[in-house]
Amino acid sequence: MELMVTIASRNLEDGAVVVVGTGVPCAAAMLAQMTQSPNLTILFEAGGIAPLLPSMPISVGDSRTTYKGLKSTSMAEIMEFCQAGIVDYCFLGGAQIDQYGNLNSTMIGTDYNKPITRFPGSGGANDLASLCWKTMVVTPQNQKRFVKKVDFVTTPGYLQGGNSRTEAGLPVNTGPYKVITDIGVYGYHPETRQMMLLSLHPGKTLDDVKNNAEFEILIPEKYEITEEPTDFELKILREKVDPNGLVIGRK
Amino acid sequence: MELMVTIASRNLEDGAVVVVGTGVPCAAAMLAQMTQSPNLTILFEAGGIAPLLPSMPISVGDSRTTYKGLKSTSMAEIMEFCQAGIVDYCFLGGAQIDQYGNLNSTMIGTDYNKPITRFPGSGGANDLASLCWKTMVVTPQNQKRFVKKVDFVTTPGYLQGGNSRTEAGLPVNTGPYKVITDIGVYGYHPETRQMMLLSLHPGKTLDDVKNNAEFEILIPEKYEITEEPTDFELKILREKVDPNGLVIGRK
Amino acid sequence: MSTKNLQTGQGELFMSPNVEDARAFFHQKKKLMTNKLTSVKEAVERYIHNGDYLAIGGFGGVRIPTSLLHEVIRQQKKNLGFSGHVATHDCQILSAGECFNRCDAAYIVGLEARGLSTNARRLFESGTIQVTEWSNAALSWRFKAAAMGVPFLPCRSMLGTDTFKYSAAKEIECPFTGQKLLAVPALFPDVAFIHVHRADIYGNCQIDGILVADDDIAKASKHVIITTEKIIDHEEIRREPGKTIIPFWCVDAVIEVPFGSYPGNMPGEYYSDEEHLAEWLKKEKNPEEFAAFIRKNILETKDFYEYLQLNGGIQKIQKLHQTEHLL
Amino acid sequence: MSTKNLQTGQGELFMSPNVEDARAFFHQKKKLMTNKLTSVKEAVERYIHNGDYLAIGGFGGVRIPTSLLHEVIRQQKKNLGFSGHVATHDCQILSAGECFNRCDAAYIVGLEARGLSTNARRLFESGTIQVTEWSNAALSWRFKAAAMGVPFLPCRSMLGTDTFKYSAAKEIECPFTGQKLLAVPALFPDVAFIHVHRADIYGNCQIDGILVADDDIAKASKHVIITTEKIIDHEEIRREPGKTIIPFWCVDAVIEVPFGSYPGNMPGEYYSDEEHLAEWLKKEKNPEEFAAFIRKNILETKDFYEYLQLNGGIQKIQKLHQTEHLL
Repeated sequence: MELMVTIASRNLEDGAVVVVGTGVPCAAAMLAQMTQSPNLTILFEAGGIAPLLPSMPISVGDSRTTYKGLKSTSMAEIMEFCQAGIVDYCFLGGAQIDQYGNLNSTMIGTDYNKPITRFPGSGGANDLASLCWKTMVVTPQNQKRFVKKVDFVTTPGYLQGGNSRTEAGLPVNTGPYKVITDIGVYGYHPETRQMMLLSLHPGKTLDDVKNNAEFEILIPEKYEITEEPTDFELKILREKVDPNGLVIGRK
Repeated sequence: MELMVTIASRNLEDGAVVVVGTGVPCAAAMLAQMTQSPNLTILFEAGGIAPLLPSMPISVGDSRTTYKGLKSTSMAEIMEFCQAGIVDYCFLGGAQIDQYGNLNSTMIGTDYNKPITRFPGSGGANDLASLCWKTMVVTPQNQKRFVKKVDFVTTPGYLQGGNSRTEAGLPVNTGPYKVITDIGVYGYHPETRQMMLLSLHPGKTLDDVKNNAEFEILIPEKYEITEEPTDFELKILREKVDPNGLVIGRK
Repeated sequence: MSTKNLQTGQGELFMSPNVEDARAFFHQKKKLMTNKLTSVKEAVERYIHNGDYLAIGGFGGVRIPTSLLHEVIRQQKKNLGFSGHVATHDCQILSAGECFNRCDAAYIVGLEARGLSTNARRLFESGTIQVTEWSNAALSWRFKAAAMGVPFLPCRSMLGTDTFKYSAAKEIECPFTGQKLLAVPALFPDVAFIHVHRADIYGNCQIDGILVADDDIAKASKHVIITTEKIIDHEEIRREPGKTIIPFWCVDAVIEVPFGSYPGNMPGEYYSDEEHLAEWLKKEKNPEEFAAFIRKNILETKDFYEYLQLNGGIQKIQKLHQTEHLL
Repeated sequence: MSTKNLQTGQGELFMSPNVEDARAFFHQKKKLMTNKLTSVKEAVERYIHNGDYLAIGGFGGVRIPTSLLHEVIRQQKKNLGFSGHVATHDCQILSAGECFNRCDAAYIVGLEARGLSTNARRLFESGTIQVTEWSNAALSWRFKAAAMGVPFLPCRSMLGTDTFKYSAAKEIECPFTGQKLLAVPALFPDVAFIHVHRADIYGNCQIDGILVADDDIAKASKHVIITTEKIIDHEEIRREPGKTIIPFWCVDAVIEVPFGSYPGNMPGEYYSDEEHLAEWLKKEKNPEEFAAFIRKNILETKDFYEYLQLNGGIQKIQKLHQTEHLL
């Protein structure tokens, strides 16, 4: 988990704007702010803008999300900032993800009217993935989650691949950017938009990549080995970002 | 002028919501509030809501319009309250008015691209007359103002009469309500929507009505003689509403 | 600029976006500044009828009108509809009472990082609740459309997904750019429950911190019931007009309910009671235990004060106040 | 639900409502909290180019960015476009400099109850200015559409009138109700000038009293230049996040200009200088006298301080402060 949070944080460059939820995304954004990106602007979909987070919020709307913030507002205004093109990154998860980065957080089953398992639904996920420039997903990787076909496309990735996302009317040049799992980091093929290995975590193998996904993940000729968190990153993460181990686990 | 302000004020019943501008409308609303309608809610299109007006504002946006007000907001929100059906009355004027209550405050001339005289344009007039329930016009009456055809329909009255206003897409059951002039008070025929005499001011004649309009004003069999301002109304108007005679004239 | 291939969501549109009807309603609604103080019991009796459609302010576990939601269960209101606009603990309460049969769902059955509600899921998996899907922004914009007095707003969410397919939104083409957009219909709830920091007796309200969608919900809803941490003098409202979020004419009833967002967070006042919220989730795992829990905490309490008392009273609130202020 | 007989305004659409282009612009715009303090002269040199389209905050004679408007004349910027969203004294200043050749007009050439500007009318009657008509609300909603990131908003104004005929709006049919609505296109100005009460050096701004449309204008505009009565510590902004109207990332330049709305009203600070505004109107009646007046007050002053000094300096401001506070 420390590795995943650290990788996520490294993707948030200084001067970027990111919408985060609770948990891993929030920890990653805090870590980025305390390391390479002091000028990272953190938004929360419920209306909090750029707080000086004193600790991890439990809710995307709790009072931590406006603590010494720059502005407190409405959910509509946050979403409109996303729609206007202000927001670089969002972080999402989900019960299922497919090869085009489509996410399911609505239901398991084949009959919408009688789901086997009902999940919360989109929340703001569909909006953020539609409207922000780059969607990052942080998730454990296994065959139950990395599926050929999600039971319900709650949140758009590249839809059916190729140009289908833009053709659906979603903003141009937006879409899934990276998927960070316990096995590796993935991007998407620039044309087919299929998921593609970018780097393998130390100790993991290509078989781990393949055996933990129902669909074929593209393996390019060249891929990297993920850089482990530095001592500095770990120190900040453990001591400042998440001293109670809410995200990275209690010691 | 005192008569016109007083008549206007009498039309504002307790519990009503009115959007006013500077001058006569504001004086009428203040007078109503100090007489029969203590619960009159006064809005200003620039964003002021229900101030305790310490004196007449010079601008629809000046700080008097939020003095001890209930809320200060944006122009969009005021207009949206109108659009949502909250606002009973608006008051308008204009350089020209026709028999259907259409108003011109944009230009005199026949070539839009080269007006003989350019006026300010709609401002909020078109919006208020489109979106509030009842439009009241307070204006001096003469042949130059009461014209067969306005040079430019800045602000909708009943358009071409009959159902044309609703057919144009404007909110149903809205439109011109009364015209208060120095000669009489006019309403509109319930079907044809032509301007129609409701009451004649004391000392004025039907000839005054006719000779001061290019178009035919309907004269019903029964019309009233306008009740003069009471001593109480005049006292409040002169001493409290407009002690400096900005609207009613300096003594 | 063709109009070909424009899709329509197949979900049920529970509430009409007809703005002429809404205008007529708001026209006749009284706009006098009268004393609107009442009790939770009376407000729910008077304004909530079986079958009504409900909007709930706040953010699920933040600034929520808990006392009103409990009373809805206590009075056994049925067949309600509601908008699940980040409905977390509020959805959990209404599910405990099985008070609703339809839902515009953006976020339901979960409590964010805290986990999922077993009982709410059971209900939503039973097939007895009619659900239409939306996103959070879509519901925000549906309230905003209603607040603005227009029958729809265009946006760029939900396109291309099953969330759209099971919504009641429609694709449209922009008259200027020809691009595909999503139109979301105005949502005019029958009743809104909103908890605020401060209100006067006429219903002029101040809210600290995030608004979520409550400014728009108050304007969109036919009736609005306010619970407030504190009643303040009318003069306080007029001292800072820039702070007024909800004006009096939107509001039908005002009830002073101190600590009224408990066990949720009230920004600047008290943090959420995570122990008690965890207890809810734990009890839900056993239907009998949960039923007893709801009896004890809601059905057999006569009001919100008893509920607070049962769960720690003033001392608990003081502790949550300290947590809120990082003490 | 037919699409027959839908009309389009015949006015020129000066600015593209293309949201993809706007998104791309806002994407690449830097969002670092850097010190943005500069001078009026530098800000106008750097951000205003001949031909640019300008939006001006405030309400004509209330909370207006006078110093920037004077500098536009001083630097003889030409062929500007601007949105006449209750443009009163601001329109009068730009007309004095003959700086523009096109205008989205909702309210121009007048000064509300004060009368009409002879000089601005002369310009608008000359046939050299291209004008497209709008209403105040239409322009407000055009800014709001841009701020929201959608290419248009539906509304119910302007229908059936010549104001619509000479606008660039379009009639549409509601996809839900079938009713006729008006679509107004998003307006993304090149530059906005906004005067505020308080800002930090990064451009986080607080405004007291009415906002007019400035929250939306700041989000809609590609570049935003802020003049502020006072620079305040960044910590002050963080002390009350609910008071921030404009966030730093919208803003390109910040200039401290005390009394910067003079001769306009600054809510809570000073009232408008009605004598001086009457002098403008009077001088305009004689073109030669007016040219001399503009030379003396603007062209031959090196900055806004000289203008203030010429018209009564601190003593005048103190008097207007007293008028504002009803003393």
